[in-house]
Amino acid sequence: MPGSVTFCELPSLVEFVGVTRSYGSRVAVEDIHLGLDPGELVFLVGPSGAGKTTLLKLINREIRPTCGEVWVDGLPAHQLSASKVADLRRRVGVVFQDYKLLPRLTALENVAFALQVTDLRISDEEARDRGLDALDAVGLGDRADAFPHQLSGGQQQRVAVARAVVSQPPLLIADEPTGNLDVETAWQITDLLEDIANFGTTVLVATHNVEIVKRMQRRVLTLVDGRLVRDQPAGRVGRLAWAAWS
Amino acid sequence: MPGSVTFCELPSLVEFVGVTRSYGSRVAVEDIHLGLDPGELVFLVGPSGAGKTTLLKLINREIRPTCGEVWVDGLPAHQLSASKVADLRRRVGVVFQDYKLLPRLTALENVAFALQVTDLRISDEEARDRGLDALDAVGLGDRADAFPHQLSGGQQQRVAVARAVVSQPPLLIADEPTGNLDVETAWQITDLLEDIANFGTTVLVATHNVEIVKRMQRRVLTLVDGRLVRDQPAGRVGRLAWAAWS
Amino acid sequence: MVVTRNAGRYLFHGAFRNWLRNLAGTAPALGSMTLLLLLSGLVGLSGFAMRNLAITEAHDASLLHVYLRDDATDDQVAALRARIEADHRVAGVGYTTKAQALARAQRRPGLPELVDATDSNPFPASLDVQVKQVSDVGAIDALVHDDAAVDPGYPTSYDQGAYQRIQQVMLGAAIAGAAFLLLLGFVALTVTANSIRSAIHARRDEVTIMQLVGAPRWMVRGPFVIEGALTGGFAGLAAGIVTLLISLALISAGSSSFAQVAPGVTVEVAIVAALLVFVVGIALGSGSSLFSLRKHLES
Amino acid sequence: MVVTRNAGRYLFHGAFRNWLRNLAGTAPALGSMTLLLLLSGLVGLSGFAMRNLAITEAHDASLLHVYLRDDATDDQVAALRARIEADHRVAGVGYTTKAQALARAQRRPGLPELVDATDSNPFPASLDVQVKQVSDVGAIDALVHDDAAVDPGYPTSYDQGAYQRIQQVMLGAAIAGAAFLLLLGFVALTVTANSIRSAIHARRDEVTIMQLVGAPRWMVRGPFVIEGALTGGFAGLAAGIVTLLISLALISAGSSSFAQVAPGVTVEVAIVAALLVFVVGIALGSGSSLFSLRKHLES
Ligand SMILES: Nc1ncnc2c1ncn2[C@@H]1O[C@H](COP(=O)(O)OP(=O)(O)OP(=O)(O)O)[C@@H](O)[C@H]1O
Ligand SMILES: Nc1ncnc2c1ncn2[C@@H]1O[C@H](COP(=O)(O)OP(=O)(O)OP(=O)(O)O)[C@@H](O)[C@H]1O
Ligand SMILES: [Mg+2]
Ligand SMILES: [Mg+2]
Repeated sequence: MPGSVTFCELPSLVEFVGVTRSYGSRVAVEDIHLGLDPGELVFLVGPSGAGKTTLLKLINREIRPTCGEVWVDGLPAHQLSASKVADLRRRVGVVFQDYKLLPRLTALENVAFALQVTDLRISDEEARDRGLDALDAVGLGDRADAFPHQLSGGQQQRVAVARAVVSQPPLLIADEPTGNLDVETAWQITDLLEDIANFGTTVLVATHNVEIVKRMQRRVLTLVDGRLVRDQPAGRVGRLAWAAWS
Repeated sequence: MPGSVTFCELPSLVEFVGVTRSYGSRVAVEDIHLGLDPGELVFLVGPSGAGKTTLLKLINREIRPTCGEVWVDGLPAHQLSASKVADLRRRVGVVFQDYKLLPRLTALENVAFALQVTDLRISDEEARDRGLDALDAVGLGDRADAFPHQLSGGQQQRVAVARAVVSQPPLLIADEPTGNLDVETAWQITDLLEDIANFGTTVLVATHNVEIVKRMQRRVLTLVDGRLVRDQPAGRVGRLAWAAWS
Repeated sequence: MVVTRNAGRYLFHGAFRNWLRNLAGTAPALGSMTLLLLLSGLVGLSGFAMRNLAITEAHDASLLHVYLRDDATDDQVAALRARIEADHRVAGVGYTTKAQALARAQRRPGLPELVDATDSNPFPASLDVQVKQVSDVGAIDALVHDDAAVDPGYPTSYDQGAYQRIQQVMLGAAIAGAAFLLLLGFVALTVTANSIRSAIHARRDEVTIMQLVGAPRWMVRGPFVIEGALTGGFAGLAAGIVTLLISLALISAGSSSFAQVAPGVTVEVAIVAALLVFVVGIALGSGSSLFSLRKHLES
Repeated sequence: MVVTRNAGRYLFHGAFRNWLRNLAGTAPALGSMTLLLLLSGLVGLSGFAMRNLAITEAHDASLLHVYLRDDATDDQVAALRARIEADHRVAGVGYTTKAQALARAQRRPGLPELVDATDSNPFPASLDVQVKQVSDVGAIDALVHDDAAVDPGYPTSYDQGAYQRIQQVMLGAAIAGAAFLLLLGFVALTVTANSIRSAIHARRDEVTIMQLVGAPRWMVRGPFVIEGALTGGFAGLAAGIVTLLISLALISAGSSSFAQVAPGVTVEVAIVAALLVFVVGIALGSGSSLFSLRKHLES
């Protein structure tokens, strides 16, 4: 019966169950248990090399866990067959730490490509319009026709953000989306991510920007040496766990 | 006669004279006048796309100015013949915004390569030792044998820093060297840059990290829309010019 | 509908745009493919001509003269002829009279005087049997050997040793030629495929990024396969046109002497060869793109 | 001293290490080069054999029979022979007596009876002149034509039309063969160079980074050139060994028949060919690396 599902029963959009991932003998993340709810904006912090990118890659099935289970929007990312991986990734918008823009496509084409990947019924005009909107939202409306190598570092990063948000996916993961941005632009991007979360998208942001994490007062996951050492709920202001720990 | 050169007569290590650089019809930096003295630690700030990277690229002769003159350590970077460019670059250590590590060399090999480029008399053992020292200084002594794709974003960035400092060049330019680093590690890198400046190297750091710029109280150049809108001398604390401007 | 149209537009428009943008990286592959397809085309035509030459040679070699007794009656000869013509291994039978044989012989030095010296004509009449296959000449010889109409002293022109040598040489030449053509074809295919593969390999980062963004398989492979087909098609087109031009130039330049060296290579054959080269180019380009993409995609 | 040693170590050690690490990207170039160098080797050997065959053919074709009058005196014959032997265009002169000529003629059908029928031997004795060059046969014919010892009816075996045809065919075959070999060689060189170039093109980012770090030209180019030489050298080595093995196998398999098809291809020649293939591989690999680097470096 509709209506029997109440708000608090919403299933987790992302669920980690005892996840460990090693590269050779090097353990990058270890025994992670984690659940992210729809519409949540969550920050992931921790020192360089703590395993943040590894954790995000597990969600996107860029890598598989060495052991444990990763569930994303009901799909088992840990045992997904190669042909189903694209299905999973179409539900996840990703801002990669190294942007990963297609070098032979312009900024707009990069964004439109990601849009048409999720839905082929979108016409070229609509893709163009929505792509331009997304670029406008990150302050790059006037650089739509530039190729990645013609953009500054921060501009490339913003194209990557635009590409991740344009299709309004149920889940958005962003790896250091403001690393190359000045304070002003960083806030602009953070506002954008918040807006998206308010529309129901789950947003997970790995970041080093303490300022932003502190002021936003959202849920903060702290990773140190591959272990989730603290999961601080939204609305609580506190010293960042790993800074206390180190 | 030695001794006749007094401290205040030291020539500028870097000198910009009315430098403008455009990409097509887009002006990236405009009419820059600037001098950097030996041993100075200078920050270069400004919003994304302001022209910081362009300014640094002019010093390294990655690009030539559209008009104006760029003098680096006595060499005319604006009119250097192709065969002399390597001479210039060997005097300049660079941390690139996108790292530019050689993908087929390990972290240590990347650093040792830069060292042997500057001086071929350095033996393999010495290069190895000094390379390991540099990696230690950025906290990566244990990852010396990893290839770039096996390192996290922040680790790659630190390898880039190690490569730039290892040969103790007279001039060091760093483009956003802490963009992918947590606060702790960012400070560690900043300390390293300060140490190097104290040993007489001129250090120019383009950064978005307001925290660091504020606390260090060094000279700050502010670039907005390609124009040098403020040159704040060391020791003065102030609102960042471009933040005031925007 | 919209989906198919969009998909088609995405594939073809996108692939063509990327192909143009990547021309600098594709140039070596394009050049290599053009040259090797051109080579294949020319070699294929040469092979065809050689085959025709070999057939002509075999035709000449499989002409068997059956020498007739001077006193054979017309009936005997007719019966023999009928018997030979009935054999399915025989293509046709001609007849040379004693007078014609004499006339032919007189063209050799020394013989005219000799012929003048005697009144009789020592040369026998003969049935000239065109056997279909060189290898059957021996069997036909055995067939007619003891016929009443045949000269018992020199029954036929068949010389076992000589025929075996001819057969051997022709077999050897055929094997060597075929082996060489196969080798060349293999090299051309492999090298062409390799060119495309290294062009794809250079762009495997792009493949990875497209996969990471969630593009389904066909959206990742499609454009690369079409780009490969474009490269192959252009190379094939260039090679085909040059093949055609060279053949036409040769055909028209030395119509008569060329026909001897390369029999059977007509304008139609040249056009077919050019088309083949073009099609092979497209198939090779798209096929090897797909092949090397599968390797990257699987991993 | 230290500098030179360091430089050498940097170049060779570094290049070898990088070459190994980049093997996956080099594989298509390596495969293409190996195949094409192998092809060049085999084609070169075939060309050599064909040249030898052509020389043999020309040798056969340039044998001129000078028919002697039956009543020529020994002195006249000796004088003629001396005159011919004195000519620098002549390689050697043999003598066939009337009896030998008859014996040869008797192998043709119909002739034995004819010879039996007359008492006299109608066949003339002849001087068999080996002319060095086919093209000079006509001149020698003119030289002896009116000699007192020569049969005025059939002075020589020279037949202007036939000789011109032979010369034409041989010239045509030589030109076609040379053109084909040249084309093949050109294709092999170009495609091989292209393979290396696309391997370098795929790594131009590395070249740029090395330049940005301040590496002087030789430090940038050196390792790539040596890597190219390694690729070319390995391809050449593999191709050379296979060339050698194939030639040796053929030589030992059919010693006699092979010598007829491919005269002059001995073990020594095969070794030289293999070495050449190896050296060409190295030169091509390093040369085309250098060439394509220059393009990237200049810009
Ligand atoms: N492909 C790989 N092979 C080996 N080790 C790897 C590989 N990728 C990552 N690592 C290691 O795993 C650890 C975690 O890496 P990860 O990229 O997740 O860190 P991170 O938290 O994202 O760091 P940063 O903030 O610097 O980006 C690091 O020590 C890194 O060196
Ligand atoms: N190759 C190029 N072609 C065209 N425009 C370019 C090119 N490189 C840079 N630009 C433009 O020049 C301007 C300045 O770029 P620059 O990279 O110097 O900015 P930046 O201050 O380093 O920014 P960020 O902080 O984002 O790295 C930007 O608007 C950029 O889009
Ligand atoms: Mg990371
Ligand atoms: Mg920049």
